[in-house]
Amino acid sequence: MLDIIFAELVVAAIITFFVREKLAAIIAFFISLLPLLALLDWASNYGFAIINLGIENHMKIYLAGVTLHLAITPLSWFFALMILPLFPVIMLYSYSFFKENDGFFALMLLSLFATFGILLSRDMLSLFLFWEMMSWSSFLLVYRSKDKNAIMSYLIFSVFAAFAILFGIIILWHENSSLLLSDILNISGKLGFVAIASIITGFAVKAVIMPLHAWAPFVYSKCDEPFVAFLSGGLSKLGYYGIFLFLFSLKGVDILQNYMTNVSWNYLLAVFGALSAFFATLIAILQDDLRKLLAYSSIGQLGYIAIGFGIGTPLAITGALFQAFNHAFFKAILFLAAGIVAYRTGKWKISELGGLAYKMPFTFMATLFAIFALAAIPITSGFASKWLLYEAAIQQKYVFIAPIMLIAGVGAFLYSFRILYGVFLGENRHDSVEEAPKSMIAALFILVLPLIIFVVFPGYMLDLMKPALQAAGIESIAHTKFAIETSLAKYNSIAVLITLMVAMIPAFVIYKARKHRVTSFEDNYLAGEPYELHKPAMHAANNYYKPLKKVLLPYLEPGATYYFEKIYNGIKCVSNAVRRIYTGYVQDYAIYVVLFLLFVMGWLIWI
Amino acid sequence: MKSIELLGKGEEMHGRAYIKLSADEIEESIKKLKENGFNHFVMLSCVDWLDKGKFELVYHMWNYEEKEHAMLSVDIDRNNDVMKSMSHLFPQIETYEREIHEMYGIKFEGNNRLTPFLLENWPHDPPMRKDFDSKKFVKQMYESIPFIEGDENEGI
Amino acid sequence: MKEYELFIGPQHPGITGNMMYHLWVDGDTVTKAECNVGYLHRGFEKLMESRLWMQNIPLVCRICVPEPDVNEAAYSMAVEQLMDWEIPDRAKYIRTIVLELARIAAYLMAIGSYAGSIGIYTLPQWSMGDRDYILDIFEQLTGARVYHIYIWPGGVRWDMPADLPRLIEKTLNYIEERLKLYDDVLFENRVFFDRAIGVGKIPCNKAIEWGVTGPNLRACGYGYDVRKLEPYAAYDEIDFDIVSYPDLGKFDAHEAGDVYTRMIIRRLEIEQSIAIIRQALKKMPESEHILKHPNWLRWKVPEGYAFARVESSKGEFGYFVVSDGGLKPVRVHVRGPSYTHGINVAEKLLQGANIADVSQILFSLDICPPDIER
Amino acid sequence: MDMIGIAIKITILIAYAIIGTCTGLLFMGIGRKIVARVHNRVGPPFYQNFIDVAKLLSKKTNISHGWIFDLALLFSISGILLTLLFLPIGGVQLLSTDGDAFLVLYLLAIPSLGFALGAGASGNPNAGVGVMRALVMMLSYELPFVITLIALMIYYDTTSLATIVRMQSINGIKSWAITMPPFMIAAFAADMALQGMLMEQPFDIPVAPHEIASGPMVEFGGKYLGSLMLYKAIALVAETTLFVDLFLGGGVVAHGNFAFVINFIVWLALIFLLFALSILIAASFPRFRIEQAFGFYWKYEAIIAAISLIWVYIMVIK
Amino acid sequence: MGLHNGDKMMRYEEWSKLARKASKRSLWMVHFCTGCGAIEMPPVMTSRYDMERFGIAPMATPRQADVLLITGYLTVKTLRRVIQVYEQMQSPKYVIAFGSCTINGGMYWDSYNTIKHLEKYIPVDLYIAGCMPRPEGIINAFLELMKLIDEGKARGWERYQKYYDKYKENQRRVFNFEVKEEEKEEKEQKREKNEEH
Repeated sequence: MLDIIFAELVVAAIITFFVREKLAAIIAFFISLLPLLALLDWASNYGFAIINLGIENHMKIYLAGVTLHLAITPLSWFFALMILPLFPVIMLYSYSFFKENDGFFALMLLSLFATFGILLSRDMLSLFLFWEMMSWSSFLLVYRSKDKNAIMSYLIFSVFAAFAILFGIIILWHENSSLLLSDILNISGKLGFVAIASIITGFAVKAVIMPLHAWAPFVYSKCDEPFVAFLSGGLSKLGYYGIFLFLFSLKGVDILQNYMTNVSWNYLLAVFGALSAFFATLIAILQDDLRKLLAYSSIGQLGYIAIGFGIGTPLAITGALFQAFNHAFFKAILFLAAGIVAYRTGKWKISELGGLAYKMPFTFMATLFAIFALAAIPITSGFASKWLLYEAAIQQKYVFIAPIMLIAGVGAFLYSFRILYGVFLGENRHDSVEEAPKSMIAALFILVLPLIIFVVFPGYMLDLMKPALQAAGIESIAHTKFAIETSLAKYNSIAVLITLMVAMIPAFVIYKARKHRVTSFEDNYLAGEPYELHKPAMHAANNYYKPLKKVLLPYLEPGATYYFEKIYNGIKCVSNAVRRIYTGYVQDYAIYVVLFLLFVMGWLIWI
Repeated sequence: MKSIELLGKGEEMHGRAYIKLSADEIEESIKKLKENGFNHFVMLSCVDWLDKGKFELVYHMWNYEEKEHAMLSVDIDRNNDVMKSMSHLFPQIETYEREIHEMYGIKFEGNNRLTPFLLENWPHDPPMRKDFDSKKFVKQMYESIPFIEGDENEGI
Repeated sequence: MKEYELFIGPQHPGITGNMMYHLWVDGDTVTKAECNVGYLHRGFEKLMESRLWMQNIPLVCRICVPEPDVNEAAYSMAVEQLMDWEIPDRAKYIRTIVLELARIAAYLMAIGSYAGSIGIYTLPQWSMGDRDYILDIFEQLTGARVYHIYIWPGGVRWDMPADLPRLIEKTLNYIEERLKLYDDVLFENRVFFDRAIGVGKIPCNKAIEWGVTGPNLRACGYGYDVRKLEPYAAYDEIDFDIVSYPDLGKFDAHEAGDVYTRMIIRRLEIEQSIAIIRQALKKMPESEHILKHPNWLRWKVPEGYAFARVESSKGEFGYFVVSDGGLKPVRVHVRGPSYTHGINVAEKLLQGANIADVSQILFSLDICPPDIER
Repeated sequence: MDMIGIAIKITILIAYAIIGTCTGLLFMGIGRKIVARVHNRVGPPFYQNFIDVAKLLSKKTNISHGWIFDLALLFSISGILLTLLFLPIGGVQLLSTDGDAFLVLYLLAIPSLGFALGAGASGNPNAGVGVMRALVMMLSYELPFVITLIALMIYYDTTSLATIVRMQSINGIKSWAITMPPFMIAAFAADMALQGMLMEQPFDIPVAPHEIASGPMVEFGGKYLGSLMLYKAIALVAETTLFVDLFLGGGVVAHGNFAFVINFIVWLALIFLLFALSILIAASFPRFRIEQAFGFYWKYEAIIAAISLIWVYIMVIK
Repeated sequence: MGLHNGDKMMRYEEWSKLARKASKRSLWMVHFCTGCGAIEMPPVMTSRYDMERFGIAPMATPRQADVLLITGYLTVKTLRRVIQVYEQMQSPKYVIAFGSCTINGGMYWDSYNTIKHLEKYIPVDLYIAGCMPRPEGIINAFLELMKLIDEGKARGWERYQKYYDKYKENQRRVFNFEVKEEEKEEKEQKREKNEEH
């Protein structure tokens, strides 16, 4: 069945390249539902409790003399559940987003193909092949942005990631002489350490952990919104999939720890995650470009997942996976809503927007909900994941990371209100703007659903990830349908929700007791001045957090500029070099790969 | 007195120098006084001499060191009420000229901020002119507006 | 559009009366400020042209509400110049006492409202209450709390009651005691230093050219005071030192011309005024309190131009009076200190200021809109 | 749980919500009285705030700026009541066993976010700036506060407020956290954070009337302002109770059958003392600029809190 | 009283007495110094006379306030702002006018820029005589206003709604600008909306 899906994906990708945009969107939408159906089929046939698949369950594809092993594992099942639903939603959204068919749908389907492949691959060769296919199809999508910085930075970081992963894979293959993932456990010592570390670094690029994040702000802020929604919601999760796979499912963390016992590698990852969460949040607060703000917010929120993986206790990993799931959805909503705003107004600067909430009520509502999730307000599932992570940090007495996480959580309020106020509230400057097309709204609200479901039933989410955790030998934490219990405290979502509803009653009584009159925007407090005399501009969104900027910039700027200058210069140098090396001929690339392989082999033989 | 010596004319009036100048001399004189210690510009007054048919502009300057007050007076024709702006010499002259423009209708060439200052939506004659009859205006403008006649039981 | 527009006033807690500043703000920094006045324009100058010389006394005091006596004094002095009158010595001393009391009252009000503008509401409560004791003195002396109509051309309206000096002394002692509390709450408060030092700086080399006068000028380091420059009333017989910038007594001097220095100067001048009143009470001679007046209804003032200036709590108050020898003045032009402070100076100081500081800059300049627009 | 149990619990919850509201309004009135005495004046009657709220809620005209503006009213009251009910009050565990300190922290954000939305929806720049200041204040005071919170959490090895209160009440006053030297420091930092939470001087920056004409509440009138006052009243109780729960053992001094009466009175006295302290500080300080407040919290207060955290960490590790 | 005035009066009667009691003991005034009478407001508000005893407090914006104090003469320019503020206030709202200048122009009877009779432009609930009124007078006025509210006699805001056209016409005349026909209709509609609530 899987091979049929693969085949259909490829065929559809080719077809969609040639048809009109609406038709392409429809085809793409239905085709992108296929992998989801396959997942459901799998779930109904085998259930979720499969812990470790034997090799006999693998689907084998023989390709030019090598065998590719594919199979759905509980881990890939969970991640597929997180990433794959984004595709049909994005196709639905793109139905009215694109004015002409210039290959977006075909490339998205290729990405879907690659994503599916990555999740299914059970050996390192297929993992690498699909990973590269993903990188290149997404690179072509980035290439559509025609922004030099975005293209070059994405290319360079992708290539770096690819070589890092390849490097690790070659070492593993050299040591084990097996490409099967399940054989990695046999390796140890220095080489194992180098291999695992290098693979993790490679995945960390896509997972945008702080020092390797430099590509993300460029790419996120310049590409088409539907693609960025996938990039931030889906692709980054694939990075974390890789990290989880190698660290926990394949026990890479033991390999790391056994080699260097005096350094806590976990803690290092957590620190990197905390730094991304903290600094990216602070930088996001100061952004004016909506997309850049969301990009840094993504980096910050993804940092929490890294923290969770870094802390490494069952509680933390559960929280991290939960956070990954939430993030996939709410960040996709936010990017898609940003796309709607730009689609209707053609503007990206928060300071130039304003007052769209009454014009686009549904977009606003979806955004508001996503922001609740992002800010971890306890009426969305965003809270449960953050809560688990905080609990985990306290449980492990991580006194450095816990405050940073919490304060980054508060920082999230700041930038989310920036979006709300700057874009949706305040003075309306766009009289002719209408609500977004129905397909776009539908796309947003489909994504809202899981956030609602899992706030009422956070236990279901833990059930969903239980097989994946069990497969990695991580015990699941105690929970019921509504409540999660840790050794430190208990979180009962239904108590919160019901009390909120009850508490709404007095509020509602007060609200209804007296009639109110809705007045126009012009009838506003202007210190007594009549509006029509001055017709003042009243949107305070430009430089909104200027006081904070004044305080923070002296501290943030040196580090950031230094780092980014290095990156810029690096990009410039490398891009010149790359232009010479990446000539555009496939043969050349093949030669490079062969040369690289030879180099690594030589190095391995030499040591 | 120093200012009289500097400008070579003028008389003393109640302890202050009163110097009559022509419209062309005024800029040079203010500059000269400013360079010689009269660095505090007190105010710019305008007097409407209706019977003589002229406006008199009085530039008051003060010297902190010599403790001397100089009044530089310029007459301009009431029918041709145009004057060169001095606002580049002292910043506050701009405001005085705005007020005089509004109250007497004198136009100051070179002052580009002659926007409404104290009055808003004023379509009538400049009010400080002697021929503007305030009492008549009040009668026409305010007294003609009727009281609101309503049921005495409501309000008050 | 990068900036948004804010209106400070006319209906705003952070404005010093009925006027308006139209601010263009980027983030929290004012990029442009425009003063908009005229909300209190009653056309005094026009009214005075149609009233008798004596009838104008009740009018002029309405020009500066917090400190009305300076107007009466300046107008009377201008008329006295035209008439070539020398007023009796006792009247001079009474005028000194009245003007200084009014100055204390105005300073208490200024300090109180400034304190309110940076959010300490205890001090306004105290200082306004204490100011009321000075108004009580006025009530005993003149019969009115605010508009006294006491200083007339030729002297003062009636003599000081015999028991008033005791009450004045008592009130002054009380206020001196209270000043220590004010120091604790505001002038020696760390947060006040944080807020006020270096904020709203008038560039010292420009101060005179911009027409800054009074305490604001003294805060820039120029020890100029009309009481010394052109002594009026009894100030030439009274011994006092001008408080100016680097020498701030028990307070530390920080930056010239900023909000902090301006407020400290005001605070110190209260003590100075108290000392002046005490001296004046001690030195007060016995004599007539007013010259003999001609019949008010047929009182013609000789032709001429007169200018009288007094030092008010806000700065230099000047009256330019032109007479053609008639029953009514041809022109009375009032130079209010706020005319320059409120418009040119404030517009320049507000540019680049933080919106949190707008109000305190305005209050520290002690702008009083009625003397701008009259 | 049987139906009767649920009914009893709901009754208690409603009772506590009403008590919380009334206590808050009463304290605000008494606070006004105290401040008035500092000001040398008589001050309003202690029940003045009840009258004010009644008047605001009975206004005939209520001006709204659309449905987002109305969210302010709905979210503020419901959110703050929710927070109150998740706090142990005088040792009585209402719903606090179903949540913990992190939940309370985030629940406290619901009404603030609601008000921020309402204020933003009015479109007034003063409101926009006011909300900006409120959010920056939040970022400022939360840092020392969460650090002290974490110090408590790792010391008691729990995040549950209920457990923290229980462990502090084992020996009455002697086991209150504030009796321990590291937590004395922490309590100081947390009290300063509380000053920011209560928005009293020197941290009343978000509602500074002289600067931004009372900031977020610029367009609030009638029932909207009334709900804001109710919110403030309950928030006062909730925030001081949070402090009491964390450092003063939730006011629990007695155990036994009718101990809850004593505990309740002690709790009431303690939150009143905290509130009185905060308004007395407010009466004697001007307000900071927002960046100064940020610097104050992130430099001095955060360091003080961090010292206590490190101290506690060393204690726990040993 | 007022049965013939229809629905509104009836509704007013239904208004609970408690609400009136509450609104009388909690009068919040707009912070607006329209004229020189404002100089006596600080003493009234502060420690000597302490207005807060009666629940009177200054408020920053008209939305929050119940009482508008016209502290003295009004220039035409200020009148426009006063009307803006008055219309932004939420009813029930009350107007107290200070000093003789609001009654008949006072000493500015011949000034070209001050309006002479305030009640031609907005309804006034209470006048305080004098120039300027003493703090005791101001406090007394507030107490009088409380009495009026209690008796249900302070109903200037209803008067304003009822004679909206006439007030608007007077205001228009004093502001010196002609209102076009369409705008008039627009205002008509706005007023109707106003009255619905």
